[in-house]
Amino acid sequence: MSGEVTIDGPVTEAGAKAVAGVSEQAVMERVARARRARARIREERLTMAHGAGGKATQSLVEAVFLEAFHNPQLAALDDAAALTVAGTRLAFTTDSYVVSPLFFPGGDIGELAVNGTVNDLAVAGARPLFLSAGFILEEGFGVADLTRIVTSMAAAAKAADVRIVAGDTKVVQRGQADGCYITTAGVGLRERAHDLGVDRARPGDVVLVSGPVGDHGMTVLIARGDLDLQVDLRSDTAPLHGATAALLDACGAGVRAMRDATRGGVATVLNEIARAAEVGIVVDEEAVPVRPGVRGAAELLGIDPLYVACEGRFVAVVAPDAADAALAALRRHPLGEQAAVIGRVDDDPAHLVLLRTRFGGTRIMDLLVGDPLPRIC
Amino acid sequence: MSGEVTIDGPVTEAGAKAVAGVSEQAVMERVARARRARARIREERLTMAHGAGGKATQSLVEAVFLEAFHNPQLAALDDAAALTVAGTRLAFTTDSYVVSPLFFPGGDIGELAVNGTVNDLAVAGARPLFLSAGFILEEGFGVADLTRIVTSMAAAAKAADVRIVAGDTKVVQRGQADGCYITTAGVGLRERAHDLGVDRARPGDVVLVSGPVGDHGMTVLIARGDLDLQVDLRSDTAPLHGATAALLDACGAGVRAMRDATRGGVATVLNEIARAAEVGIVVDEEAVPVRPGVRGAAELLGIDPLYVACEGRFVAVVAPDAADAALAALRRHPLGEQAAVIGRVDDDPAHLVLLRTRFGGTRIMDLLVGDPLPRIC
Amino acid sequence: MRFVDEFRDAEQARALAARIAARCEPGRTYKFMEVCGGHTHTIYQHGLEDYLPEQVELVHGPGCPVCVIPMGRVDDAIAIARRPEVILTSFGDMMRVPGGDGSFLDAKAAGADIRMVYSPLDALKIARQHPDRQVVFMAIGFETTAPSTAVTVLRAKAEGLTNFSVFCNHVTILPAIKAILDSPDQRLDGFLGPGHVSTVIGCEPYRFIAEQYGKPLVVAGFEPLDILHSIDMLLAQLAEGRCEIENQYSRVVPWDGNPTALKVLGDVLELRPFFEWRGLGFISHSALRLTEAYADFDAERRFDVPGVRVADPQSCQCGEVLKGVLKPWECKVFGTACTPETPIGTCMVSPEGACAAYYNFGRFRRQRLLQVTAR
Amino acid sequence: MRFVDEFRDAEQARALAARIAARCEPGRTYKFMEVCGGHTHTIYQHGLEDYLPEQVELVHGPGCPVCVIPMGRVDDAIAIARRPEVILTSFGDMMRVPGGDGSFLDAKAAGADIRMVYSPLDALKIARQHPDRQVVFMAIGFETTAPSTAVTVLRAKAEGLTNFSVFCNHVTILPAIKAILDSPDQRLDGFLGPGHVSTVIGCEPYRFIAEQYGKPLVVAGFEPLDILHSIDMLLAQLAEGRCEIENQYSRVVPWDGNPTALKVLGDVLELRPFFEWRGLGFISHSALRLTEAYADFDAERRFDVPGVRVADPQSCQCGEVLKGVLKPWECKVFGTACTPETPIGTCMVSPEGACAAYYNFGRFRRQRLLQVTAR
Amino acid sequence: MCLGIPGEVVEIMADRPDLAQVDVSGVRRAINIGLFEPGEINEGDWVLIHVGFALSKIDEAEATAAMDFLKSLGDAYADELTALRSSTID
Amino acid sequence: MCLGIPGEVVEIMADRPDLAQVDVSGVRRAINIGLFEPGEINEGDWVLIHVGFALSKIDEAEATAAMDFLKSLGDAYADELTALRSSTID
Ligand code: SF4
Ligand code: SF4
Ligand SMILES: [Mg+2]
Ligand SMILES: [Mg+2]
Ligand SMILES: [Mg+2]
Ligand SMILES: [Mg+2]
Ligand SMILES: [Mg+2]
Ligand SMILES: [Mg+2]
Ligand SMILES: [Mg+2]
Ligand SMILES: [Mg+2]
Ligand SMILES: [Mg+2]
Ligand SMILES: [Mg+2]
Repeated sequence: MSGEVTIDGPVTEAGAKAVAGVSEQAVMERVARARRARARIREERLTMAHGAGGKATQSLVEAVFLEAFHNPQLAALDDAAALTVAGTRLAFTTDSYVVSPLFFPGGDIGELAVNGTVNDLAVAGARPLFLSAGFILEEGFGVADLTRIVTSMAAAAKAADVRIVAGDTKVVQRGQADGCYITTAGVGLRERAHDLGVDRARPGDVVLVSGPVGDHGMTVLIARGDLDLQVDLRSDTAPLHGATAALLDACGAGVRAMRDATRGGVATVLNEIARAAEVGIVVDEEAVPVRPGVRGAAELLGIDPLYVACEGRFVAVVAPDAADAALAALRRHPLGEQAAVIGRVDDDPAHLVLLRTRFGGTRIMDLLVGDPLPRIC
Repeated sequence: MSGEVTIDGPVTEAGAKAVAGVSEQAVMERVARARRARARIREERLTMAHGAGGKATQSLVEAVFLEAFHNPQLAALDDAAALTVAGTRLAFTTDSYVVSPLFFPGGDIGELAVNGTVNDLAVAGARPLFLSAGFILEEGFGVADLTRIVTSMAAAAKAADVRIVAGDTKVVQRGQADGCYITTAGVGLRERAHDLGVDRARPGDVVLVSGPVGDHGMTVLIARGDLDLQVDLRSDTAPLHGATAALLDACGAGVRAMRDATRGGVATVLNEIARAAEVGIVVDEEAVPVRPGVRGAAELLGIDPLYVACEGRFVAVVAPDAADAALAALRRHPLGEQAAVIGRVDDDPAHLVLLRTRFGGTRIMDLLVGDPLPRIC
Repeated sequence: MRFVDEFRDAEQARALAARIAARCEPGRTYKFMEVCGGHTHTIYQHGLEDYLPEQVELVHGPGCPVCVIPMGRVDDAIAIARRPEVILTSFGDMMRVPGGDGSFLDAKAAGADIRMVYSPLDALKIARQHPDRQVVFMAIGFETTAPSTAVTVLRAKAEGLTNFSVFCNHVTILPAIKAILDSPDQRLDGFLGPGHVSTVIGCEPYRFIAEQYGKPLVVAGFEPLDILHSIDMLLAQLAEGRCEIENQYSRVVPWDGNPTALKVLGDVLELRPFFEWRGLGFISHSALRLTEAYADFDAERRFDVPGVRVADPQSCQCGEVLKGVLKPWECKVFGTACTPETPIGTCMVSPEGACAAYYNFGRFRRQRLLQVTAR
Repeated sequence: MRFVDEFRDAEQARALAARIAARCEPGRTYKFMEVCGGHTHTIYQHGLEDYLPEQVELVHGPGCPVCVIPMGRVDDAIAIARRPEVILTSFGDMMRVPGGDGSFLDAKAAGADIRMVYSPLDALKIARQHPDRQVVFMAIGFETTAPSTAVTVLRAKAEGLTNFSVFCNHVTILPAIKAILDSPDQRLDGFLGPGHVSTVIGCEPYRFIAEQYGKPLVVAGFEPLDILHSIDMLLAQLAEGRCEIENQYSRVVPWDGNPTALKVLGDVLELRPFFEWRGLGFISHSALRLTEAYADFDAERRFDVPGVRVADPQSCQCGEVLKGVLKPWECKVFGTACTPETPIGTCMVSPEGACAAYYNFGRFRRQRLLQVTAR
Repeated sequence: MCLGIPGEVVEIMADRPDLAQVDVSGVRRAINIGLFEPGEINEGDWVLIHVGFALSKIDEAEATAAMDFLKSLGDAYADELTALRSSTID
Repeated sequence: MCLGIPGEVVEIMADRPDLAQVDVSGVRRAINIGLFEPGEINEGDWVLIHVGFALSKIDEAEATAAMDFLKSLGDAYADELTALRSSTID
């Protein structure tokens, strides 16, 4: 396992000299500008990364969708669009659900499709009222499975006090879907006068999360079975309208913004806030609730739980003087018993999320690049 | 090619005797009752027929979706649900688009996804205002194609005077979609006081169609290329809100119902009306406008153009005294130049659509069973 | 459309109808079998019976290629299709035909690679596109369709394709007609002969029907006026005491058929000793298979075909319907348990099938319909 | 988590930081190379440099398996993956590594069947599930990972699998360290030795570093306290004038390594005469391939591997970074043209890569960050 | 049985004399004319198309004869009807 | 390089002695213990897991020694800090 060693590498001095005299600070400021630059999409073809919720998704949304559909409601990239129709303040949102497997501990795609859209309305400060559901079904999909999914949607709709009033069904050739995809859209009523928005975070504000993070994403990843992991975890899927209403009741206009921490997890939501509000956010890693099973699986797979999706947790930004009331209100709600203050908003470094690590160090917590893939290095 | 012939068939007398003494009329009344019976779904797995818009789709919708989601808005199975939120009369609808190929003469999936949902709002008598769009994209899908689709959606939204205010993007593994699926939902304002509904058709009412039928479906079928047919046809995809508004302006409450003749074509829409309103409809085959190219392809493939999808045509049922005004109003609109009265509503035979053939005969025009497949027999 | 619309004229239909009515002797009924499912389809599609007097009764014959396929052959085809290397190609007509354990559509939903084609040549194209797969063409049809299969096999051989084969279910019409004529419970006054089969085999082969069985036959076209005209010709023969083979469809059918097609067919295909027909049972020399020279393209030789035999469902009376002994509505399950969505018998599947045509296009409450539509 | 959380304690970190600061001689700077990308990752993930005085500089070494794969090998793997019969399996780490013409992720999007596995044994499972396909495992990694590949090959042979093979890219750490030590432009004061490689090879093989090159090396664990502790040990050696191989990570690393693993490795794999390292060029006896006895499982023998050689992009300075000559931010394209989303060099791809860690977790405006977070 | 549809031959393919382009109400498709001897089918002919093959060449004289016959019946019937109506009105 | 994570062996699989169930914070997985001689790894042992293999058996005595050493440093530092603070306050 040893032998003569020879080297045939490139000359190195030239490279080293090329940047001589440039300070680290100057370079890093240039890099920071590049970081903030408008996203571009360079690939010719979509990869899985474009759907993972991180930087590639952001590029896709900004470079393709916002570019074409430019209008203020969409550009806000809020969980739900704020509309006013004939004087009535509405919220309107949609999400497509393509989860695999379709059934997992703690839920299924049907429950997810209802709760996810209910939650996007709820975190927009609206009362969820009506949903639509478009089904794309694969030829050969089991009618019993479909019935189970639909029954689960009905139960979730009942629990969330919404009605599914419009629907559509398409069947595609075998091999052109993964069993069942569902797209729900939701209409809610913005009953309260004050507006929420991730661009409303202000330095000094306090950041809360409503419960332990990453349960859903880790449950689903493990339920796929490829990793051969067994763990006693359940998806956190739940309708958040009750918890968000409780928070709004307690703090009123003290609530600046809420966002459910779905694809991309809490870290992604925080980055979205930092970008939209042009603020910095400092998060205390130790304060973020993570269940041991999620932590264990995350360590094994080399994944950071802060990037793992939840389907029944949200991040809230509240004014400094509302922080105590907010935490108390959340903790009184069954879905917020483990709510925690996890950080605060700062004016600098704008656009960035910093993590104060459990170890006492500091690092950037950026948007994810690509999927959170299990890794071995 | 000839030889001794022997027979080894079952005995036939027993069968023949089994029904002796039962009249054709008695049997056919039993059959008519069975026809009207609530749909059941017997298959264990979905087949393409469940997505084709005919009887299997109807069974699926009734046995699975209505069963689970029962509520009056959905049960109406209208093109759009009629909602009232804080006193504002809204319409809400959704459709999923899985057309193949994605680009075809006269349009693409993006234009379709906007127009289709705009049309469901328009035929519900509403002014289309806002759309959401959920994209399910296949890994490997070309960014240039996506951009083309999205640009086309933006143009269609502009033409229909609606805004796309909410969206979502998912990427699924290669081989789990057919490039691009889009689900749009739409919110419209029901500005007029009078309600429309396919259950409002009354004996004596007149049935109109807004233009030549089957262009879209035939164009897409041929564009797939499997049939090696060349024909100068274009999809009829168009936003119908202008034409429906013109009709409503001209006839007011004289308009009983409108429905866009999409999947399943005009024949399916007429059957839906007959079922919902418990009326009979008699259609004059000769009066239905069909372009020669559609007719030729239909004859070649053994398909009836009345079952072929349109994406820019609608059927309207109007009160007898509004018929002339309705036809005139439609013909004045660019999308209704070839509008025609094609039939009338009768009280009997309830639930059925009868076709007075070009040849002068009469037959039932039932819901389609399965896909309209090209056939050789 | 030329050669189509001219034969769908309502005014001329009324004239023919009057002539037909005039020809009917009072108190006598006339029972004609339309051998061909295509005729059945035309009759219902155009509502042709509205033009016929009650005295003239049309009964449906065995000439629907889909309707006569026994369930076991469907199961055999599905067994072939389930092999991972196989792409089974089939006309759209076959997709919903029930075998003992579901249809092609069900098998496709369960994972078998089954594709629709419009022409057997399309199956060949698929074979060229997928050299790593075995492409099997489910051949069905009477003498009309068999020559196309034969040409396709010749082409496959010429191209040296090793991944194409035919699961041959071609049947011949004459033994089926003979079987019906031999059936003791049948009283027919004449036949509407199969127009498109006759383009290939011509009119001579029907002579035995007139000469041995004493029944007139008129080779009939497929437009509604063709059929009325043919009925008029049959009635004329009966009125005049003639019993002949006549050709109403002479614009398309040469008296001697298509000699090139017959030659190709004879080169590539040969009669089987026996073949099972749905409802009719085994009929000798009634179907075709590939000859020894083309054995390489015979799916039955290439694959281990189970040779499934499935008894028709107890309730199924397709046999009686195919022989014209029962009208569709006389079958106990017609329109209730057996519908186009949930066919028990094959006659309910193809739009050419007697039961499906009857159910879909309806003849029931015929007087009532006339009343309604005449308002 | 046991054996993890104990080594992430902030209070003990402060104590170690104080000790480290106290050990530094005023006016002297210390430059230590963490050989291992895992160390780099820990350093940034935990913000460990916040605990280090300015005098102590850590430079990143070549020990990131992903970072050292030359672009040509990625292209070769993609060429194999593009074969229709092949399923290429790979650790998630490799998916975004750019070859000359895109990454595995791009190739997958373009239709190649590339699947992620967590263990080489998962690739074997896929091979069992798909007997009709060829399953190739893209093996990467140092001596830590190579024994797992070896066991997997042994198992494939025992099971008689004929559709499994390994595209072997395993490399060995010692030649790379030697290459760096031989590099004329490098001035290092010591090494943090690769903890997990050492579980296999033990600590003895590093002796030449101390004895021939006069540099101390401490085999270091991967928790942040392990690294601070190891730095403290290196500083102690320097202060005391010692130059030794020490083992900070003794809870995991036996001094003599894992003899069973070494045996398996020696049975199945052998040194290649030469192998190209990204940025470092060809290094002799620095990589492994399957021995003759396991030639049947060698993808390079089973398939016609193009053996692509791709020059690193002009702008790429990964070589300098891997040798510790340049800090990531000193590369001209760092953070602008080269980012984790659009990596030019491999150091930007793996979260272990020096550039990616630097970019993702940031060290910039370090004082400012400390200020902000201390508020 | 056996859907057959008339189409006009608009082109015999030069490179593949067993193929012809046919036109059905403006819809075109290449069909196989291998069930005829070379030269038997020509541009301008009408053929009956079945599963992508020309099965029969339509005999225009026979078609005209049939149409004339049917038309004569129709005309006779129309005259009769007119006569009947006038007689009723009278 | 080479993500390694400690887990506790909770079961050696009876039918596959080269496999063991390990537990990492409540997460279980079967891992391969073929890089050890039979009998070397036993229930209750902690191992370092890498790509589904046990790579090393964790030496608990060494771990305790390391932790004790670190803790002693921490304690000493804490004492020092306390002393420092009191001195400042004074
Ligand atoms: S109703 Fe059904 S079972 Fe009865 S004869 Fe017709 S097809 Fe056969
Ligand atoms: S910035 Fe990119 S190109 Fe430059 S050294 Fe780092 S990885 Fe290589
Ligand atoms: Mg959201
Ligand atoms: Mg949403
Ligand atoms: Mg899925
Ligand atoms: Mg959402
Ligand atoms: Mg719909
Ligand atoms: Mg509609
Ligand atoms: Mg709709
Ligand atoms: Mg498609
Ligand atoms: Mg619609
Ligand atoms: Mg979304």
